[in-house]
Amino acid sequence: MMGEWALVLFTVLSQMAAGAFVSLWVLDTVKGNMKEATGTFVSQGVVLAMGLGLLASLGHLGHPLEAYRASAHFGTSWLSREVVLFGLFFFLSVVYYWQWRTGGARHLVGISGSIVALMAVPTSGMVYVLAAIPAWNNFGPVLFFLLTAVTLGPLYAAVLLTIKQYSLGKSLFQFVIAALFCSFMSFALYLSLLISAGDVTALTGWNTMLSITFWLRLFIGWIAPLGILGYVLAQQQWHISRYMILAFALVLIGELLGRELFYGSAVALTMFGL
Amino acid sequence: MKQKSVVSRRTFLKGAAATVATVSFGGTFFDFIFSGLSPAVAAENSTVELFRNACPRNCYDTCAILSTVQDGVLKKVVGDPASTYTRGTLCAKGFSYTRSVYSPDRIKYPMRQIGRGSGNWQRISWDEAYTEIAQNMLRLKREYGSTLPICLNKYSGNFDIMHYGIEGMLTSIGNTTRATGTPCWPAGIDAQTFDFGTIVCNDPEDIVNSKYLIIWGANPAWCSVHSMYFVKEAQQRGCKVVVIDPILTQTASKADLYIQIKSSTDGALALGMARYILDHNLYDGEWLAKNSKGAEEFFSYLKNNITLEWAAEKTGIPQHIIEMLAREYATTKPANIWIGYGMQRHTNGGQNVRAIDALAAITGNIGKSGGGAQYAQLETWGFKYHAMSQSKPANSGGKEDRAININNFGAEVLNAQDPPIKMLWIACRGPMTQDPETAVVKKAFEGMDLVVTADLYMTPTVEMSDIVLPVTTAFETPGVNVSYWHYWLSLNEQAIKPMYESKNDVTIAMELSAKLNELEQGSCTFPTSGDLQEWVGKEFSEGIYKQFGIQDWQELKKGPVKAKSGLIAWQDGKFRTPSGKYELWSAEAEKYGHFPLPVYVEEMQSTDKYPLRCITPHWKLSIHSQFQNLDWMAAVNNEPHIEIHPKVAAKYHIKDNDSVKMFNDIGYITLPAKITETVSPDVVAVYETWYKNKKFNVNYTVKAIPADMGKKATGAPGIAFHDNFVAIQKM
Amino acid sequence: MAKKIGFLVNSDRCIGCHACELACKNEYQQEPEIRWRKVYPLKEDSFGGFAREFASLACNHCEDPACLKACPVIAYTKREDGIVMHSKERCIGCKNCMLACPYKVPEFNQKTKKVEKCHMCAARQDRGEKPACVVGCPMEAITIINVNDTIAGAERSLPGFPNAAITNPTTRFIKPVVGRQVRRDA
Amino acid sequence: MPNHTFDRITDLAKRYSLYSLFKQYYQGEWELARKAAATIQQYIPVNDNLSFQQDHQLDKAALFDYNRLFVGPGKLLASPYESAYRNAQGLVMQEETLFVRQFYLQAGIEVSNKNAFPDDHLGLEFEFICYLLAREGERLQADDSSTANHYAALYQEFCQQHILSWVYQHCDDILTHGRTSLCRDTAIALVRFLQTEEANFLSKEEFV
Repeated sequence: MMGEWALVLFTVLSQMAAGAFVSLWVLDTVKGNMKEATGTFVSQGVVLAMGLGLLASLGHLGHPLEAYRASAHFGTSWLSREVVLFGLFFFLSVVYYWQWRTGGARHLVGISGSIVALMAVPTSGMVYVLAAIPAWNNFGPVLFFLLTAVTLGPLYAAVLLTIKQYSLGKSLFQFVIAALFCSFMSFALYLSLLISAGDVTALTGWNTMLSITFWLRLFIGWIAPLGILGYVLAQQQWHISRYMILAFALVLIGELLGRELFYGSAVALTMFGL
Repeated sequence: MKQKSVVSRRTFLKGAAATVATVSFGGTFFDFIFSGLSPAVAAENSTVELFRNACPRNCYDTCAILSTVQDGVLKKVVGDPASTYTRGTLCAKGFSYTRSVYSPDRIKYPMRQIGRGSGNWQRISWDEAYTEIAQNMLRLKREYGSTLPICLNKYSGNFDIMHYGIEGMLTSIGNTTRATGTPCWPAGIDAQTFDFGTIVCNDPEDIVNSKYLIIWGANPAWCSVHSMYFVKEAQQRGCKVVVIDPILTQTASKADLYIQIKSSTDGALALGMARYILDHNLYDGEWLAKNSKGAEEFFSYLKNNITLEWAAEKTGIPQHIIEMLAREYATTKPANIWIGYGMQRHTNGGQNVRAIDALAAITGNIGKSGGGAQYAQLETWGFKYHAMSQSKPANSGGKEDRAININNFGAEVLNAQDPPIKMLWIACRGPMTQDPETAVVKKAFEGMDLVVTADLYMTPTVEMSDIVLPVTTAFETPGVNVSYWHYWLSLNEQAIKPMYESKNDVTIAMELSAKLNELEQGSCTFPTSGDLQEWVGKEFSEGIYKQFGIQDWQELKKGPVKAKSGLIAWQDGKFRTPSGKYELWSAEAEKYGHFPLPVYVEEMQSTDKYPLRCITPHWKLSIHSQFQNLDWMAAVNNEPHIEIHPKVAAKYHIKDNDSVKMFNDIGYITLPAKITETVSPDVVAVYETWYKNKKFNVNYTVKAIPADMGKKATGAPGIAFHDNFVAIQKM
Repeated sequence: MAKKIGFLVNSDRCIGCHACELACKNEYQQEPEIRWRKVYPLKEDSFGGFAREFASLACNHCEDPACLKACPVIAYTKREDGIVMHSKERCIGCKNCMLACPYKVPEFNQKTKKVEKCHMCAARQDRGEKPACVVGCPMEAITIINVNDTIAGAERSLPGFPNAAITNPTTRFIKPVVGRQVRRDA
Repeated sequence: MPNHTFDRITDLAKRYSLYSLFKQYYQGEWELARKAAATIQQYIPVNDNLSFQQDHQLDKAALFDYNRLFVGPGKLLASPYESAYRNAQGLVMQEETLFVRQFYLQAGIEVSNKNAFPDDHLGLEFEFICYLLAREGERLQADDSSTANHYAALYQEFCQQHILSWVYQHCDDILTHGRTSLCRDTAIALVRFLQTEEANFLSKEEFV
């Protein structure tokens, strides 16, 4: 229905940035052994991803230069809330990066950034929960946006960390595998719900099932990375960085395809069958 | 190609400068002389004016229009509230006029095609166009001793009274050949001419007084939108509206009772009803005795030849329904029948209309408000036809004009002998889209020395012409319009200047006459000058002034006016038949080779090879080849379709929107299917219109089969458009 | 309580002639693909028997408009009389309202890169005139009503019209009545 | 007269002569248009092998090509009206045509057969430019540089607001639909000429 490249990029990149920020903060507080250079690098990656996302979102607007006004309707518009929260998150991620760089007290910014991130992603999902589009008028958008953050975020953080020779523990791998598996299962559940719901919603379900993008997304986004990470865990070779980079690349492509599917296949309520 | 390689300024100009010096421009560097522009006259502030216009199209409603013009630009059009028939509204087509006047596709200049059909056009001046046309006309006159080789094909593209000046132009050069007759309604006119003496209908606003209204083979919801308001009003006042039509049309969808009769068997239904009325003594013997001739013969025909079982079998309508219909019609007074034009486009169309007229007669429903057998009226057309009535030059040769049948145009042009037809003048007409047997028409065009077409757009007819002359729309030229249905008279003022180099058809006649006389003095009697407004004024007759209760036509600038009298057909009981009575028995009909009585004539049947009847009614978003080419219409719909019954579709494995090929022995079309229950299993419906960038023309499959009547009143029989039998297959 | 106005679409009177749609375009001379009012064909068998029925719909000026809620720049405002106005100046062309509206009313204008929709001819109504579609309809099938009045036969929906509970549209419908039909389906 | 003014006048004269050639090409009858095209292609060498020479002998083909692109009677393949590129369906006499009319009015100019010939025809727009350049030249010769600069500013504004916003696309259409090199080469010449004018505006802005 609305295969908008700008929104696909914005949502996937912003969720990735949010997930990475939280991962970084968790590792930093739980482990606490991260060198400032590594932290700076990772937080810089987060800022970059978020910045790119915001830039991409302008491509979707008829009048990008006036995007700043999009926060005006915070009261009722989920889109305004998304703009405010991700704007705030972006600001906090910059501050967090600055504190990493200058060795400042980053703990408070870390917590507040993570909280804002965890609020921003579902908010972004809520924009699409619309009665006018039955296929989206459910838990789907919020859940899948969160799952993107939870799978892609840690992977992105992990890649940045391995570049800085930070030794990743097993727990991160287990976490990502669990997240990927959860994402796969919930999409399967969501799809079956759609198809059984009938008329317009079912149409969306079938649109999804019958499109090549879905099958590509299935292999690239879930099966391949799960296979690789499973192998890495089995061989206990989580320190070898190229597996991590490969997994990240696959999940990134998978998420982009999945989001394209999300926008492309949804069928709105029809007017008298038209 | 838009590579942005910026040649640096210096190198470029150095190159150019070298050559500039060699070629001088004469005078100083800046001897600027205006060609298209000029110093602005005092910048007057923005002016908004309202003009009275009238829609001159071939349509029952002929709406009065109010155009808003700002600084000489037409901004919008609305219906003129002054008319109680159109009540301040237009229709979808009327509202799109701004897109027609300012369409980028309008033909702007006279152009000459080098190689007919080649697509290679050359712009010529009006003078060059007139010169070539005049030289051709004079050459033909010399070669053949008369101007009969010149043939005019003009009909309903513009029914503005001034446009009869086109016929006048041809008359003014001598005896010429004329495509005579009309593809539209001739059989019905002849039928009512035999019955009543001519066609007269009640004022459609009188429909509200009917208590029983049968709309028989007409679809006003598409073709006379404003009449439907009065049909609805009648319904609200308790009138029962019955629609009889082979197709469940838009009008049928609004009926209290819809009867899906087998196409072309309407006469059988009418005669069946008449028989019932006779048997149950429901006829108006007194009215018949006083006003009709031939009642006994008609009744004996009914008794001996017509049974209700036969009528039911013939029409596919259950007998009890025919009986109910006859009883209700005969006993509810006043009862009104509206006879449609589609219904008479059959090989037995005229006879069917006579049978239906007979129903109105035997029940005494004639000459009454709310009653009658409505078909059409030409009572309000009593103009002087000043522009048309010209005198023939003395030496023009030939005895009189030669008529060929407009409904078999291609074949008759090809077969015309001594003299053969060598030149065509096409105006207000599109033979290549509207005529049957398009291939034959194309062959006729190819055999011409010169084809001149006056038109607004690049139609298939213009593609087959040598010279195209750009003409004005209704908003660019004065005129006057009346309707063949309602009783209003509307002036058409010139709201804006003619666009580009377009001219009114009368201006073309005047200027061509000037050129003809320049080349050969006295070869054309058409006046060579005159103000178009004055031409309009000269069209008005005393009769019109009396009928509409005005002293001078300028009063129409204050708004349209309605006829003051004659609003109920035949109220005075004076029928214009030889006997002065309603003629159930018509000697005149016999004279023209028809049965004197409205007997039933067998309808054309489908064949095994071509089992489906293809009915080609008007399309709701166009009038023949007009309007559907406009962008606003294309935004609503830009695709023809063929309506097929689900049972038939299933038999050919056709699903909704599948591409279907419809064909018979003379042609085929391919178009998407629309599966619908609104057609019967033995009928498919394809609506005739012209899509500007589609190779769609349903007339590829239509043969030039003549309707039974039309010769007496219109000079040639009609076309049995709906006796077109086809087969379909999934593409 | 202020008079709330809305469209009454009488599909029994409507003959699907598209005059309303073109009257609107003629009034505002829009680009072809911009259709503030559209005449929708209804399913043939929705009202018993088979018939060509239509519903002419523009903006439904809803009681709680989804477009107004979704718009991030507050380009939509609902007037006292109920008309939902769209501000061309504020709109940034984010098309969120196009997603949110269950009736696909807001349209994206490629030239202005903004959304636009029917405003029930607010300016005309303020001048005491009726909207162009109401004046242009030959069958008087579209009228402006006070939504609080009870009108005989007026319903909140038609078969195929998206669920009115979502945004509570002010448009009211009168169902077409299909007469007796003697058809030859054998 | 200081020589930099002299330079400006000769430069102006060259541009004026080219614009009036393009005006004739778009506005003149076919004979005039053909001559103008030939002269243009001498000034702005389009392609080295001077292929346009023999092409002009195929007069008829070039004529039909010219009419199919700009004149009619069918749908114009490279419509010479600004509105064809500025509103979706290319309707004339809408706001696009009237914007051009406003601009002409600013300079005290209007179309002589107003409302019959749409103001935004390329032939008329080029004529308007010739008018502006002629007035600029004439004012320079009378040493009244302030008015001259006013006309130069009007010319630049008209070019940027109107000509440059659609004529490239127009030339693109000519190159896609044009069959003969006469029309195609003139289009290439027009693009090159306008590109130098555009560059001229940019360079002027830099040091002003």
